[in-house]
Amino acid sequence: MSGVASIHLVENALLVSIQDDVTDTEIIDLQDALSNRIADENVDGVIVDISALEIVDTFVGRVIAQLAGISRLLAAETYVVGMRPAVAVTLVELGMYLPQTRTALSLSHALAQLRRG
Amino acid sequence: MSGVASIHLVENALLVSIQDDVTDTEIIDLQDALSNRIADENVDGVIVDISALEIVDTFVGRVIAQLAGISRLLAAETYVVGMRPAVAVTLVELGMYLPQTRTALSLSHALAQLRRG
Amino acid sequence: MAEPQPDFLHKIIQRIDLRTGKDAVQARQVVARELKARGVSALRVTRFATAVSEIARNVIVHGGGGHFTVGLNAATSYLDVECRDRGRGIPDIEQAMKDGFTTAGGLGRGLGGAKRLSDRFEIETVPGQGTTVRMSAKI
Amino acid sequence: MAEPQPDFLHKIIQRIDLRTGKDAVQARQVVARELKARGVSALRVTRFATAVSEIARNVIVHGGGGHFTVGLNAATSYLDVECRDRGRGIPDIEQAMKDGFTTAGGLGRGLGGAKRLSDRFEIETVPGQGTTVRMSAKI
Ligand SMILES: Nc1ncnc2c1ncn2[C@@H]1O[C@H](COP(=O)(O)OP(=O)(O)O)[C@@H](O)[C@H]1O
Ligand SMILES: Nc1ncnc2c1ncn2[C@@H]1O[C@H](COP(=O)(O)OP(=O)(O)O)[C@@H](O)[C@H]1O
Repeated sequence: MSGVASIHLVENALLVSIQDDVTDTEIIDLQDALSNRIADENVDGVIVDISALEIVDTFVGRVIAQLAGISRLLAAETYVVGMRPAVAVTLVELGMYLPQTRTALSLSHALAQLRRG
Repeated sequence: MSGVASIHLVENALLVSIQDDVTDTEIIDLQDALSNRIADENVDGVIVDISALEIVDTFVGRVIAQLAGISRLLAAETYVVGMRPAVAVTLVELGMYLPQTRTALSLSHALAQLRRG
Repeated sequence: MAEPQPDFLHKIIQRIDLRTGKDAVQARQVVARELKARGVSALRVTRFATAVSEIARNVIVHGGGGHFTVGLNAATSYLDVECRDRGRGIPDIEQAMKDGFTTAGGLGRGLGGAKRLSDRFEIETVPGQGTTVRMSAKI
Repeated sequence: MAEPQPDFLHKIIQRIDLRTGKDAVQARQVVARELKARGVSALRVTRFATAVSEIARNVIVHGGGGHFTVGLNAATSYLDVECRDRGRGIPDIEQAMKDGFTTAGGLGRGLGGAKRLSDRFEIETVPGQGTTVRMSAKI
């Protein structure tokens, strides 16, 4: 998973930063690591930072949806932060509305929303 | 985008007025402009004013749904205001319920709801 | 499908070439104007103008452009609209009429919706040769 | 489907073998770089780079690997991309283009989405022999 995605504990949430060149095999490692840490560290939220992503195609969109699905099953809320405007427009054109996720402008917005509960 | 849609900042929201003769090519420019302004101006809401629209067919309905989808991915809530009663009836007949949007009777109602958060 | 309506487009009001989105807007605006001028209610005007907009857009998007004609059906007091193209036609009409069927990433609610929003609706299509929709609103 | 574009890939900029996910990433990064260098807006760059990513991933996932070529269409100011494989091909193109159709547990939004996100898009496929997608963005 080296360099592809890092997972950090921030307040009561896990911050996952996805790198621009994430691949299929690395995603499986990431899902594995994330699910274990949600369970171990008993967090309320997962914040997926995609500010490094120049594009989100249906493959990466599906990865984000799956991370959100895993988090929800483990009782954590998922926020996506750092989405570029052009990425949002393109995702919608692809028909991917990411209904399982909540979005926030930045990490601090997401943390504030998590604190409010 | 000249004359097709104007975007104005009103309190903490962007007001988008859609003109009756909007076309496909103009829509991409509108999506582009709106997505950038949501991100730049850090607004909580997008208010889509459709009072100029005599009809909403499935093309324009899809445009509204996509604007709402983009806004949500960029962490803003979408309100549709100014929908004519006959348009509402016709949309339902077309099977378009616009689930991604909230509707408000007027701009001031939408702003009040946004203030409440 | 095509029950011939003898008095269809008995008296022609206007023709418009359908090439761009703006033409489709003009077509449905003419229809709305003619219905309003005859005292048709706002809801009925909106319903039929929406139906015409769907079909006119299909001519442009799927049919490669075509022609719109609006006129009166004197005998039966209908406003008649014909939209005609020489595009690729629709191989399976029943499938295409179904809500949700689209070959172009659209919503696929246009054809079925237009039929529900019209008082009369018929479609004639020959694969490879084109599509003609005839639709009417009571006045 | 395949309207031959005479000036397609008139001047070749770069070729990349598509074997792993990293190659697909490199391909779309090259496309983004070339479009940006020509002053194309962030939204248009993102749209086309996303389309290229979808198609390049399909070559790898469904086509068993293949080749990517990017170049200029001097006559018409398009940036052209070709993705080609010698895989199993696509038996029913119309079905495969539909949003939601997948044979591999994917989302099935790649082909239709890539077409919508490109200014030009054509696909040529022979079952058992392979698939070639040619796509372009206005510059
Ligand atoms: N004039 C036409 N010529 C060729 N095909 C057409 C025409 N009108 C409709 N179609 C076909 O019927 C399908 C369904 O049309 P419609 O219900 O209006 O949905 P949409 O336009 O959103 O795809 C279209 O995707 C297209 O394949
Ligand atoms: N290069 C290719 N070679 C063979 N089959 C392909 C190729 N590209 C796409 N396909 C087929 O078309 C289907 C739809 O592709 P797409 O819309 O990109 O969705 P996904 O890749 O998510 O399945 C694939 O599931 C596959 O069956």
